[in-house]
Amino acid sequence: MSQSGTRKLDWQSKEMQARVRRRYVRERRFRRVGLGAVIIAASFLAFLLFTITSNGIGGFRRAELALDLNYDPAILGIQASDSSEEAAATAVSRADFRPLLASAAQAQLGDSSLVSEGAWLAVRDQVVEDPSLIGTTQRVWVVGAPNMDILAKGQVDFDLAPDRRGVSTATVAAYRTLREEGRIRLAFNSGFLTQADSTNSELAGIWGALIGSILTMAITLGISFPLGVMTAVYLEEYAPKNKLTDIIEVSINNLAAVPSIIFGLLGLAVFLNTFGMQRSAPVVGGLTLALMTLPVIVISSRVALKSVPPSIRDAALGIGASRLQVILHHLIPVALPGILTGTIIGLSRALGETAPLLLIGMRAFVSDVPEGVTEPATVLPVQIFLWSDEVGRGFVEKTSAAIMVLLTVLLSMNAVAIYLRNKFERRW
Amino acid sequence: MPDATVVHDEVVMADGAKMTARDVDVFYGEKQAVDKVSIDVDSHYVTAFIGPSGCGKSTFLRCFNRMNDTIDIARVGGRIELDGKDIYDPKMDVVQLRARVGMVFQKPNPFPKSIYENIAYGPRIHGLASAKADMDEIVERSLTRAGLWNEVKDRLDESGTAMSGGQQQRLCIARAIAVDPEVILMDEPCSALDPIATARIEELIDDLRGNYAIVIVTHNMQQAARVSQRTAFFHLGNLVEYGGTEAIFTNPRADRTRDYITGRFG
Amino acid sequence: MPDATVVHDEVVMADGAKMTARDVDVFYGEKQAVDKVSIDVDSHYVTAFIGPSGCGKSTFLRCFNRMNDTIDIARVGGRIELDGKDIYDPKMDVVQLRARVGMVFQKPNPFPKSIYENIAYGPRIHGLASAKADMDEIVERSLTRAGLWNEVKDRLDESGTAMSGGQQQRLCIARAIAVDPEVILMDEPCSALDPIATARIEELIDDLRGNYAIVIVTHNMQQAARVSQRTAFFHLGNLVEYGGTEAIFTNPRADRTRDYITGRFG
Amino acid sequence: MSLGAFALVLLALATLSYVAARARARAFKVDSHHHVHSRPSYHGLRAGLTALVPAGLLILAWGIVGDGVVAEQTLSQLPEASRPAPGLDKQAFLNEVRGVVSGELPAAFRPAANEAVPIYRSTQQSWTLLIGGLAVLLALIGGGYAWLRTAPDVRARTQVEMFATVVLALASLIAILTTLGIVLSLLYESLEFFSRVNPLEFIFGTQWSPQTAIRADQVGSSGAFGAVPLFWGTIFIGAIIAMLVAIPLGLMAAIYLTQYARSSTRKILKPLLEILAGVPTVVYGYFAALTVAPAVRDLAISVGIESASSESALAAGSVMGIMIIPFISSMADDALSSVPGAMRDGSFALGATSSETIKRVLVPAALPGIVGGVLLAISRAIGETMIVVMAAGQAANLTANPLESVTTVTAQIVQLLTGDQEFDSAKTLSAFALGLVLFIVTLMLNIYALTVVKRYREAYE
Amino acid sequence: MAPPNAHIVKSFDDDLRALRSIIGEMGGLARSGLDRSIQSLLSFDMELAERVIADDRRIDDLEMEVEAFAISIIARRAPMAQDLREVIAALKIGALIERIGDYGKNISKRVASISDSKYRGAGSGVERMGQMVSEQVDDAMRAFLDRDPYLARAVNDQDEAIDDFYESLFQTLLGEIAEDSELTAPATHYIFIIKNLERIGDHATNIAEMVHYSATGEYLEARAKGGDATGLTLPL
Amino acid sequence: MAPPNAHIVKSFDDDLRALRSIIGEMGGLARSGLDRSIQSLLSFDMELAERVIADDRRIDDLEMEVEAFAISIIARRAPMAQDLREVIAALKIGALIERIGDYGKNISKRVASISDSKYRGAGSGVERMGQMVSEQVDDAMRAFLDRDPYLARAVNDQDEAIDDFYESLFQTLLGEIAEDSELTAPATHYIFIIKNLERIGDHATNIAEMVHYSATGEYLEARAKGGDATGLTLPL
Ligand SMILES: Nc1ncnc2c1ncn2[C@@H]1O[C@H](COP(=O)(O)OP(=O)(O)OP(=O)(O)O)[C@@H](O)[C@H]1O
Ligand SMILES: Nc1ncnc2c1ncn2[C@@H]1O[C@H](COP(=O)(O)OP(=O)(O)OP(=O)(O)O)[C@@H](O)[C@H]1O
Ligand SMILES: [Mg+2]
Ligand SMILES: [Mg+2]
Ligand SMILES: O=P([O-])([O-])[O-]
Repeated sequence: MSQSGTRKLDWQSKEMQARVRRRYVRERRFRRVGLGAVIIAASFLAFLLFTITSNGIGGFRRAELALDLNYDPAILGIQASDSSEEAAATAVSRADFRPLLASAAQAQLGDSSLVSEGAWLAVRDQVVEDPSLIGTTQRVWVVGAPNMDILAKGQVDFDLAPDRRGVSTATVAAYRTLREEGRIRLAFNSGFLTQADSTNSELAGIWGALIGSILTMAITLGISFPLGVMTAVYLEEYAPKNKLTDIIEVSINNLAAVPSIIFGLLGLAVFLNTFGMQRSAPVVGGLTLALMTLPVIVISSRVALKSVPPSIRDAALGIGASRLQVILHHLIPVALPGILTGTIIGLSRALGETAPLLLIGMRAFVSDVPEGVTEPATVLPVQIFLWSDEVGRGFVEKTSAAIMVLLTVLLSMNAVAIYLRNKFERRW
Repeated sequence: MPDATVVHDEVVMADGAKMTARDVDVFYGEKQAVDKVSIDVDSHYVTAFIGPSGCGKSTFLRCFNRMNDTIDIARVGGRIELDGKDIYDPKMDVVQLRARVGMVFQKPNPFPKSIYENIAYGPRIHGLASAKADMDEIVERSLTRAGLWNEVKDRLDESGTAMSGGQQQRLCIARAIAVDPEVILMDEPCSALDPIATARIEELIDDLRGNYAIVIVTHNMQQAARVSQRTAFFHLGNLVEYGGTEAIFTNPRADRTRDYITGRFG
Repeated sequence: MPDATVVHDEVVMADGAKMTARDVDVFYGEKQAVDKVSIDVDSHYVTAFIGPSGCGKSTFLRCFNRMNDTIDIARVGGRIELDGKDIYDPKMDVVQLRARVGMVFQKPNPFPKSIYENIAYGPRIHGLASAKADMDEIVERSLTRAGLWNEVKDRLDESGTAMSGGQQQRLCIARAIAVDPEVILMDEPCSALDPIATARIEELIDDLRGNYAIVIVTHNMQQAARVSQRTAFFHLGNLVEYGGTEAIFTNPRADRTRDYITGRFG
Repeated sequence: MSLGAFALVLLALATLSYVAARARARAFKVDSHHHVHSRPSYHGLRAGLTALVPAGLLILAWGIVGDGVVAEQTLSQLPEASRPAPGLDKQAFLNEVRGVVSGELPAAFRPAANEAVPIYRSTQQSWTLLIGGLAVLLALIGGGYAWLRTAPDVRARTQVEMFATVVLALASLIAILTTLGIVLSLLYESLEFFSRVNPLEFIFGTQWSPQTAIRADQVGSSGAFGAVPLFWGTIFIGAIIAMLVAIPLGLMAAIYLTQYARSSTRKILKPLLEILAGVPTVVYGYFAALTVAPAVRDLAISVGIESASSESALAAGSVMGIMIIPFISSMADDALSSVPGAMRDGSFALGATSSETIKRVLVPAALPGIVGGVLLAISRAIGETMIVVMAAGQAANLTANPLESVTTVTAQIVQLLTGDQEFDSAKTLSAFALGLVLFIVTLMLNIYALTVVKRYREAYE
Repeated sequence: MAPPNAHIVKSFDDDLRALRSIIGEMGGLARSGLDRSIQSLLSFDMELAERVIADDRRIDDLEMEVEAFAISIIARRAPMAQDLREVIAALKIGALIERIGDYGKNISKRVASISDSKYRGAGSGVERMGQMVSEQVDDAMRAFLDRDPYLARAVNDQDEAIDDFYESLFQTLLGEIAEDSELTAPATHYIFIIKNLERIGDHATNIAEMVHYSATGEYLEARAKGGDATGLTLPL
Repeated sequence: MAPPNAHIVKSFDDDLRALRSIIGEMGGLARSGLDRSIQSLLSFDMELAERVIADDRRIDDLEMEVEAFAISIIARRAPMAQDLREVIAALKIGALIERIGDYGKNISKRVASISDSKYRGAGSGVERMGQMVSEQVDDAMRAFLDRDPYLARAVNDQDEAIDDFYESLFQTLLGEIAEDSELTAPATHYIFIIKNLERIGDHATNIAEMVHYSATGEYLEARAKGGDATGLTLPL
């Protein structure tokens, strides 16, 4: 109808119809490919979580054996003279419970190796709690040895030839008897959540690593948050455009993308070698991770500050607010959710970080729960790394269980971040 | 055919004006956005700045309360006085200046706080009210003056951002009024509003004129014609003509002005 | 004092209109944005939709090329026909519909490609040009028609985003023209432009009228008055009055229309 | 009195100055708010800061150097014989002394240390009193001066703001310090390394067996420190295999989520991807080593490739790729969503289908952002450590066979620095040289990628 | 609160009100000018006639004012619909009233010439016609001030009566001249005077027409433009 | 490209041009009506007179059109400055030309009455005056079409000559009536005719005034409103 000299578009023509149909086919294909990508990513996640969980769920339970223990002061080497309470306590804590258990196990189970090598520790703690037990005989559930654990959890493949099962036929027989007698049970592995590392898989716990992580994160947060926010505020609100601020800007952006292991090298060279700080200490780990987290916080804070519409700034300046007032009264409050979100994300990344900490020695075997930021400690991811290297069969499920704990913490942090972001997301 | 000289109506360049600008230049880096502009702004008058996009209206307006300070690359030359005092004197305190020369922006920009807090913020930072009762009074007075009190008096603690565009803009005007300014600058205050809201704001400006010197930048010539008593026409950073609004719109003297207001620009 | 019934000028509801809307409702979720609107749109006429903010002008406009489909919660009821065919028929192909019913948006939105590619994009996806020469011709013709050819012919491979706002908007119009539409919808096409650029677009619309049915939404009553031959006034989702532009602006029949265009809305 | 107590006193003094100066400022005769420069609280803040800052700095400085000074003085007061030898011995000695002084240890093991305890204690006490007193004096002078100088024409607000600016500017210097720290420490150790090993050897050599260097006679011997296999391994895993997995999946996922998914679907799927990003690398590493690598090997063997190792580039690379998906998809998501929605509408309004719009308008428009994102992802992948440490192996093979074990720069750094270290050995130092290379490469990638992304963002602002 | 039909921008209402009030004042002046001119004619009151002539200046000034004001309103307010019609009507009504004022002045100017002569005959007819016309003008102005289209239509309808009256007076006067050539000059003046009155009636009708248009947007059916009587029915 | 002084929106120029051309047409019609009415009077051509009367309807219609069009332009274009002045001027000039047309018609209407009588005396004076006035109208229209303020001023200045001419003709006619009472009726018609011509001259002057205002934005110094000659200088 319109353009002289050109054909009028005929949408009904065969060609055009076919063309439109082809375009729709391509459309659907493209869409399916997209969906496929998301599904692949999601199913990988599901697979990962499933594997970890199915491997790790057992780590939260352990086999326990019932023993009738006679707390004979003689075997324990406690003299009657230690009658005063204080003296008794000292005596108990010095007493050697190992023979007590060993003999009881030998007598009642026929094999002292069925009981964990460290089972006596719990018994001792019990007695320390309640010295009146001394001299009495009690039935006590003690931690079983690793082979009891795998038998109780049904992890032994009886289809295999006996010599390839990893447990001797004798042990299996002993286990069966115990089970018939009701002297064996699978119980919640409280030690896993309350104890530190151990060379015995059945006794190893993550509490020490968790505390290490918490201490490290406290240092990280304490340093990177204020510095990060202040830097962001300076760069967004004050920094004049000059070489120095350009350098700051470039440094920050790059630091955010520098591999974490480089920070490990920095920590090693500066904090340990130059400042001579304590190896393996949360304070060093915290400082190292703080430097690593700082740019993340700076960047997300800057984004949050930037996303405060300039009109708010203008509005405040326009009625005579000073710069600092604009920042404190308007920008920070509005940007805070964004800043917090960024901080949590930075922190959760730090919490999952392993490599730099390996370099500053936080891979040391620490069987005590750390009590200060200068004491040797390890952190959860490093603990996971260490356990993953252990050959002991029980450590596989411990590793996965530790991962479950770590993921739970991380996921809840992320959930908080997402919640914050959604709740305060502002549409201007 | 650009005219060589500025057409200045003497009437509107009287002595003792509230604010005077003399030979004001503004550069953004190397680029000159405002070129030797002189103008007087008087109390009880609405002065409108009109001109095509990019002619420097906003830039020039923002010189009057030194909002250009916030732009790194902006440099202002010439002399602007408020009550005879040079506002670009290093001894002049910007914070005070901005309290005395209020500003209303193109897009309504209430703080994301309650209506009450929006108004109370300025008086609070300037310490204008010592007691809650004083503050209440300031808030009520400012809102009343901005013609908003009846609409919002029952929901003072609702958020200022939850109002309609026109109400938000009136809130912003109320906020500017609350610190008791002497001059109010408005940069296209109605360009984001529909005709009804625009009419309300125009009505308000007309009302306020009694107490303040008002300067308004607008793209909308009809609006300048409706709302102002004096109009300045800018083109390419120059002030082309400045005079009584009626004269400008019925019988402009400069060719460029005529061409612009009659829609004849090449 | 809302009037009970729509005032419809019969002249503008003739048979054989290019597009007809009958009893169109639009809901956003639970909220009704357009309520039983019937209107005819004819070739060779510019039809303007006016009304206060939020009255549903844009929503209704976007029904004509089913752009509302892209909003999840939007539901359209009633019947809209293009050349007598229901465009909401499941058999109607949106791709084709949108090629026949072009649209120009409030903010100029050229693609971040060269000027040439901006124009060529539509014809290319629809396979309108088989050879480069054909395409060149389409590009030249569209730009010429949009009054842009002389300004840009020497820089067709510069980016479309590097032009002034008014040029960008004309580029967008040229882009819409390039796929040879029959109807062109424009949603406040000048609201981001200054008076000069606005005048240029208005001039262009007037030019284009000869070949297309044009529907324009505008906030600016003067613009509707200047540019259109027919005007529809919407209020609160209702069509209040639809008739010849001159009649609407000199002698509207409905009280609400009169109150709106004379600035009397309470 | 301890230093902490003095700090409390300082705080109290600062508060007092604040209150006093504010009260004084309140009493100014004010005729109109336009004529006072600063509000009373600013005068208060100014006084408080004047009281607090110099004194606080003094205490802080003492906190840093104090222990050293006290220790030196203590040692110098000890008889010659009881002084520990310099070095580690001295450190241990002082640790014991401090342990006893702080009450952590009941008693020191060395008699000399026990001897030093009272000296240490008294030295510390007198220093603390001196410094603390000085600080309090400073605070008094500062606060008092500020209070006296509180006058209507004092620009207290300007001064407080100035102070805040300086503090903020100082904070922002930390970033530069960190970068400098990294560069200097890496350079320092690397130079040390290159003084022993020819840099050309390091960069172009194809043999990597640092273990052999432990034997003194082989230090720097040719072939031991040729890092090419590491560089190759890094690129092979990080820039090739991982990207082959991550780019298509990440990009398509982003496209699907931003352009196709309904908002309800998106609400579920997007956090899922974010979870993927939140999983620590050690978990991926564990997963790769425990599950993926054996599966890859079994698969390879089942199709007849007997040589397949249980640590393979493929396993590490593909898991790394999965790990990078959310990174790429979120960069692509950002890039796509910063293309104004108007572009999309513009294309739809011309009758384009979604995929046409995406392929011809959105992706090209977002391309710089996407490319920048991919470069950042590569940078991230080649700096990734734990997955390769756990799943790629330690064998420095120069091979293009994805089923073989290869090693990477980062894996070697960890390997080299987590054994028993002698800090002077070329083996240990080589880790820093590797770190330096890694740093430089990622730095360049980042700078380039970030400029691309930045320029892109600005295009739409 | 503002009256229901007020503009949001009150000063627009003020403008329109001011415009109307100028017109109102003009109308008042013109009518009083007319009345006084007739009075001066009847009583040969030269002083009064002089005053009427002097006062007409004021009407002229007001008309200039109306014109300038209307232009200013159009420029500043871009009025639409009813408002626009009102401004345009004001502009035209202003010109019409100015003409009415002129005719009044013209009558007054003739008083001197007539009073010098001996002729006194036409008095009662002119008085009667003056009354009719004055009422016509009054009605037209009332219609304007009340925006009353019905009254406007009534004014329009009355015009015929005035024309008829003019016709008969005209004949009488012609007859008198024919009888007594002495009377030529004064009777000619009287002829002009009644012609003026007839024209005033026409202008009042025109005002009514504009009022009707302004109020309703529609013109009165037959706009009898320039339908001035010529006295053609006179028998020659 | 568009002419240098064109509007960006060309249809605005089209509107203004259309408005001017209607006015131009009206002016042409009015002038030709005037010329033909004088001609019909001189040659007692009744047919021509009838045609003039009939053709005036067209002028009336055009005036309505001008008014409606001007209002439409104001409503649609919100003209400013020069454009606004031009529209307003057109509105007023339209009304003035309509009056000129009416006067022409009125002259034609009187032809029949005069031709019936024996009186033929006033012919040459009326012809001369008609010529003067016609030129005046022509100049005014040219000034309008060329937007020529100088010509407009010249038109204004010429008006006095017409008034003087009217004065002398008026005296002559009065004298003739006094001499011969038979001539009362036709001479009275002639008096009206020259009065009409004088009024046409006035209106042409008013047109020139509006032209000057439209072109320059300023009024001519002494706007001699309603300065119609009364013939007062006649000796009684
Ligand atoms: N922050 C800035 N940096 C650099 N140049 C600027 C800046 N702000 C404005 N300019 C330039 O200065 C000139 C004047 O701009 P200004 O905003 O004052 O114009 P305006 O008349 O207000 O235009 P508009 O009507 O579009 O608001 C323009 O050329 C603009 O590009
Ligand atoms: N995407 C959406 N989702 C929900 N509600 C919407 C959406 N878009 C518009 N609305 C609502 O529908 C109503 C009509 O909106 P619409 O945008 O059509 O109005 P409009 O007349 O074009 O207004 P304006 O002049 O401000 O553009 C409004 O109340 C608006 O809030
Ligand atoms: Mg601006
Ligand atoms: Mg809209
Ligand atoms: O008022 P008129 O002289 O034109 O009749």
